[in-house]
Amino acid sequence: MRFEDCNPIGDKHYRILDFEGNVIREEDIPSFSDEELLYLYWTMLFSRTIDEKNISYQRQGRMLTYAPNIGQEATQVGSAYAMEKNDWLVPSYRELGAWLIKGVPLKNIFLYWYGNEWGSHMPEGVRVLPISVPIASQLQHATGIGMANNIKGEKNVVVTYVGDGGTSQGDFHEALNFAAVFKAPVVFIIQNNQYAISLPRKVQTASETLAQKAIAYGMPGILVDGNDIFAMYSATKEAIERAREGGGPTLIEAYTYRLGAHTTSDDPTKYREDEEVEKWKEKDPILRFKKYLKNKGILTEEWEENTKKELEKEVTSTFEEIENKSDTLIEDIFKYHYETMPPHLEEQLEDYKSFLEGGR
Amino acid sequence: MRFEDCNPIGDKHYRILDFEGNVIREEDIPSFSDEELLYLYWTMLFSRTIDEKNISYQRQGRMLTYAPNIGQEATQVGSAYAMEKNDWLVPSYRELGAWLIKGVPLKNIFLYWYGNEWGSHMPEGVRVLPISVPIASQLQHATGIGMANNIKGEKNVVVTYVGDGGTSQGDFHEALNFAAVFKAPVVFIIQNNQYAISLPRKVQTASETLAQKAIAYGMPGILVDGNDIFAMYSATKEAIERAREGGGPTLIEAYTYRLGAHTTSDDPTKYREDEEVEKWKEKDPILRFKKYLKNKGILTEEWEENTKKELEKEVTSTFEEIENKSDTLIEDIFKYHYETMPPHLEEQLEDYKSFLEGGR
Amino acid sequence: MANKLNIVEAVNQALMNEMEKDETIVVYGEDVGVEGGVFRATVNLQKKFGKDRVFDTPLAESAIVGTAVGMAINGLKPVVELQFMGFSYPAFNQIISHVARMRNRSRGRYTLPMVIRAPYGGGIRALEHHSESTEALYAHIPGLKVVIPSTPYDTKGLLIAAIRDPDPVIFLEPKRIYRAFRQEIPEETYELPIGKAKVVEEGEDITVITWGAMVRDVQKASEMVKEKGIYPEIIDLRTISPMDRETFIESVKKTGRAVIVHEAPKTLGVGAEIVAIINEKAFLYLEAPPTRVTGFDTTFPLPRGEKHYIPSPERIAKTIEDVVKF
Amino acid sequence: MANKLNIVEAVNQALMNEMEKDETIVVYGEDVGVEGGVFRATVNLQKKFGKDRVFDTPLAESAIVGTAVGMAINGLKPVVELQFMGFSYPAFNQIISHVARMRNRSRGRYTLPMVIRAPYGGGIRALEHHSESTEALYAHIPGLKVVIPSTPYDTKGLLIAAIRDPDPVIFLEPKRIYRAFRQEIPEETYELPIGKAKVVEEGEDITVITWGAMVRDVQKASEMVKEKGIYPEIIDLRTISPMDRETFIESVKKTGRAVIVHEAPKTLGVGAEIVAIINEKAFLYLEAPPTRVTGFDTTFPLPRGEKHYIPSPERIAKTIEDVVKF
Ligand SMILES: Cc1ncc(C[n+]2csc(CCOP(=O)(O)OP(=O)(O)O)c2C)c(N)n1
Ligand SMILES: Cc1ncc(C[n+]2csc(CCOP(=O)(O)OP(=O)(O)O)c2C)c(N)n1
Ligand SMILES: [Mg+2]
Ligand SMILES: [Mg+2]
Repeated sequence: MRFEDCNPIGDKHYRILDFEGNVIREEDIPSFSDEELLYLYWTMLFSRTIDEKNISYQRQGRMLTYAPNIGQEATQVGSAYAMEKNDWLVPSYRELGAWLIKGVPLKNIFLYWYGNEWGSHMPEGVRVLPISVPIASQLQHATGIGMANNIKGEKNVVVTYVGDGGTSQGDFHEALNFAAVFKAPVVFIIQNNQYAISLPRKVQTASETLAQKAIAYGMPGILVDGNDIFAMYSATKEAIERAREGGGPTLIEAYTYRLGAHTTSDDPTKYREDEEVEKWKEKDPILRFKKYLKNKGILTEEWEENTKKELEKEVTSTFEEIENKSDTLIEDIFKYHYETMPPHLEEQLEDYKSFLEGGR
Repeated sequence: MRFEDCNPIGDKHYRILDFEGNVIREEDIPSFSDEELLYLYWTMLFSRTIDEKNISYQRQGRMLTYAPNIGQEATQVGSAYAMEKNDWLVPSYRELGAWLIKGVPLKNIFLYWYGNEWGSHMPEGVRVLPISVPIASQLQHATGIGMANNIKGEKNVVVTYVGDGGTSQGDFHEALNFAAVFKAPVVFIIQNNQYAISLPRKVQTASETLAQKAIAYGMPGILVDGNDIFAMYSATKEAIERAREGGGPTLIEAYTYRLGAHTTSDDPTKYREDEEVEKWKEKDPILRFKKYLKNKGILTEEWEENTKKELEKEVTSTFEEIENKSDTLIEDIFKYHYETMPPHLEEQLEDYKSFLEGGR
Repeated sequence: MANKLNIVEAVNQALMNEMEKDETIVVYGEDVGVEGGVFRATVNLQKKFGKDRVFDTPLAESAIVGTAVGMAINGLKPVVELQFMGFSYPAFNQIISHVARMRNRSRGRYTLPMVIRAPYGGGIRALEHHSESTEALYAHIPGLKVVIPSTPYDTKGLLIAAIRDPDPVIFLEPKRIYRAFRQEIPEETYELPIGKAKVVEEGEDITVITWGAMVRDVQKASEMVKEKGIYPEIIDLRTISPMDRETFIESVKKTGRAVIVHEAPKTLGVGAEIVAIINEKAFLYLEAPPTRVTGFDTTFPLPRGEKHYIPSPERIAKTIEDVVKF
Repeated sequence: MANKLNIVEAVNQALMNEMEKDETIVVYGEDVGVEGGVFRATVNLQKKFGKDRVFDTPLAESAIVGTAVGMAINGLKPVVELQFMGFSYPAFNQIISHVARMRNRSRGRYTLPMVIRAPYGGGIRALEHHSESTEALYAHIPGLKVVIPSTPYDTKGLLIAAIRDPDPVIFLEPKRIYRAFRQEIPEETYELPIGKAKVVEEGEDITVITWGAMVRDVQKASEMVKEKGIYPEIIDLRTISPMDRETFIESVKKTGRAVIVHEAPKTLGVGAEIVAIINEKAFLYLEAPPTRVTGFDTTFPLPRGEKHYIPSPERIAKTIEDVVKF
């Protein structure tokens, strides 16, 4: 129903909460318990805390380049929460909120950004692929996982993310086309955060919405207010259910905003006005959800204070756990290229080790 | 107007002549003189003759693999005739009718298929790019040429072709997106001949029409009866005019049928029913145009007989001109990689020549 | 039992055999299903194993390879076909950025048991891009294996090994000799080790290293030079990456001379690496410079020029003589 | 007049100078316009030359390169930026199938005066795919030129030459030393010949061939071995394809020994070709096997491991000593 109401052509956003956190689409409100609501809010705060800490670690020279998600928490937490445990998450690199929901340990997250491959070694049972840096390339993997589900007769669904910039890549096109042709159970979520590094969304493509690109593939598409956690949940849920029942893929454009820099190496003042950022800060997804929760009497300032303190503590201690203790073992550089190390790699490893032992 | 009437979503074909050659859209009939009409018909026959002769040469072992265009003459001749001399043609490999209109000499065409690079050395003033074999890759060049026109302030337009199969490639997506973003004066024509080698159009993509893919790029799209030479001319003309006036690119789906094999190495009975082919033979674009011309009293059987004989003669003599006389000069293999031959290539050429002179 | 197959039939039988044994194998690509492949390598597979396991895809190589990555992660063993090696480049990003890296990136958490098959090489009077031998590109990339058979027997054994391999294998089939000859080969399944070269002909005077369709040309050259009293040892590399260095090093230590023959352009062709390895491992044994006989550093010519490009038995024989006389 | 620039500034000045002189030059790519490039290589160009000639594109490398092909055919000289070499692979098909081939395909009718710029190499503690040195892939392809500068002076002169070159040039910029040091260089336009190596340091004992960011590491290694009485001749290749064979062959004929140093993986890295050429051209002069010091045959590690990957001055020095002692 959400999809029928919201033809992807035209600037109509699917929305359940208005900017003040008031319910404007009562019939679509997900039936969450208070605990669930607080858990979602907690995850958004967790995500925000990690971002903020990482940025400050980076400034202190304790962390490498980092890509924060600030402003996109509702998009990620809302959509990922619609997934089941056995569903697959195929991320790009800016999906912290989704990772947390899917159970990626904070230690992995830190390890990854700290520059150690073990960060991408997901624990057993966590069906999350490693970060994919080459833009839009991960969408092909998502489609492949979905196709495999169909072949094996499994009912899992794949949720994958891409940026507004990523929609211009050939891989975006091919992955969506394959998914539609093979009715792969994949939900493609475009995190339209309005920028690809410095390039504004309107220069990325001449189509009025990104959601309308779904029409090219004969799949349903919808434009969702990405800062509305309920709308994201509810649209993703419907898409996941359709996929699980054999209805094939869906394209969701989550209309949101990157409040921070592209990465810690980026200076957004070079390409956008403070004014624009300020306007979007008022639409901060955490604020909106907070207003809703407070209106409902679920959230207290005290809980929030305490929670933030705890989160800060957890984040700090986890980071300190890996800091300065996570250099890559020389063997690890060589060991994981093939199941069995071929002779030339063994030789290179031995040569290098003996060079090091030679005392230089 | 053509474009407004024909929303690309839905199976509505833009058509001027019905299957019997009767005019069903009087207002859109191009105002051609009788000579022009006969010239168009003549070009279609020319194209058909070349195809048929090439197929028979190939069977006789006198020609290499050849990709015939039989059945697609109206698509190509009609659209290319809407171009001006200075407009650019960026072909794939199955655009014989368009090449002829744009003045590619028959000798070039034969040389190319005969396996000699000189076939792609277009004469000065013939703004036609060489055949592009990697599917859909040529569309990027078309967009680039169009972007350059804008930068230089030139008013030329680019017409480029791709197959139904080609719409699945990443390059299709990227080229159309760039063209729309930069308002490049490019007309993208999909020759939907219903097959990509053995793959039927309906398995190529889940979208109802190929024309509707235009929506993904925010550009106009139209589904045209590709076997109706007037419809092809008229739709392309409108798109070209829009492009020339700064209105940006257009996507045209030409709905047609490949009556022959994919190439002379292909056996289409492996993947399609004779019945289907027979049904499409009735829709042969040459027949349809002939009916129109005969109804109008422009065409006589005598003219047609004579013309066919003359064309056959021209084709035969041109082929014999190149046959067995077109081996590649050894120097030519080396000479055209850089403006100045680098030392290692000079050395390889000299070594090889002296090896040959050594009498082996 | 008689089972005389040519190379393309050996590909087909390897797939048949393995798909019967292993339900997780899926085969797909352009025209591989209904039509059975433009070279008929996958003929009858769809009939036998159904459309779920053998199917045609839309025309998009990056998607063919990229979805295979996803399938392999999700428990299947995709064996995909790229119609010609010259059309592997749209998939290059997927191959180099993901196929080669997933195991290392995830420290072994996600692995990619998958095979990318493609016909390669020139000499079939084909259109542009249909004659490529760019095995060196893939051999330069850590994390890939590159295999090239030269006989029906090897084709079947190596393809089966590639399918069973826990890591991604690029399997290049020498299309010039797809149907050149038949061999009696076991009907049942068998495996030849990836990473092992084969001494095709023993000899004392010079080591000739080659692979794919060139093996037969080298054998012809060998017959020519034998008449002049030169006895080459011919090594069919079979696996381009990771290379069996030992076999050719041992041989060069014995003969003191080496010629490497390939179709690909000379500059940075696989021959360059072999020369470099010989230098590293057998320098003191060398009586003449290891020498390459290769395609030119030019684009593969269209058919009217192609006879000049691929090293002829005569050109190979001449070089062998020159190196022996050095 | 004082014009002390680092490498990235030299890139910028080369573009400034040439764009002023030649109206047909256009510069585009991801983030090159408004932002001036993620490394600031194109900063101020848009301000100076307008949005028609300097502009941002949507995120699609194949389109960036593919449209440049069309622009070059249509009379412009595109100088496009790929943000990192590791993101050149989506454009690989356009580069190998068209950029490299248009002149030959059309027998000179259509030519492609264009430049593809990309920062390359590791050592900046970057994310995956941001540390690539795959120059060998492009050097294997006939029809391309591949240029890698190592100093601000060379950068400016070679980039200007690349822009003026009638053929396509892949111009790889050593990002590790983008800002490592400054040089006084002419403010006006000047050209250095593509295809010419430079003897950076003369010496008698051994020839060390390298390029890009490794030149400085080799110079450090050279200081170390000089203390032990070994005097290397250091050659900065500058153009990877087509290579200046003469300069290093002459040097090896003099020294009898060669070490090749590069960041890229060893197998089929450019070092392999250099060893092979030395064998062909200077075999009888060799007193030791030409030896490579390179990155490992592994994926470039994430930052916590990268210090092991790039050959250190110590590792280079050690190899130089070993080869001299051979
Ligand atoms: C193929 C490729 N090209 C270029 C880059 C460099 N790059 C990293 S992020 C980025 C912008 C991505 O924008 P978008 O898709 O909107 O995602 P966002 O960063 O906004 O989440 C670019 C160009 C890359 N990672 N991969
Ligand atoms: C990148 C690439 N992949 C595969 C091929 C092999 N191939 C040649 S034609 C063809 C089918 C093309 O179908 P379509 O685009 O519909 O054009 P048509 O041949 O019907 O005119 C294929 C797969 C190719 N030329 N290029
Ligand atoms: Mg974005
Ligand atoms: Mg077709």
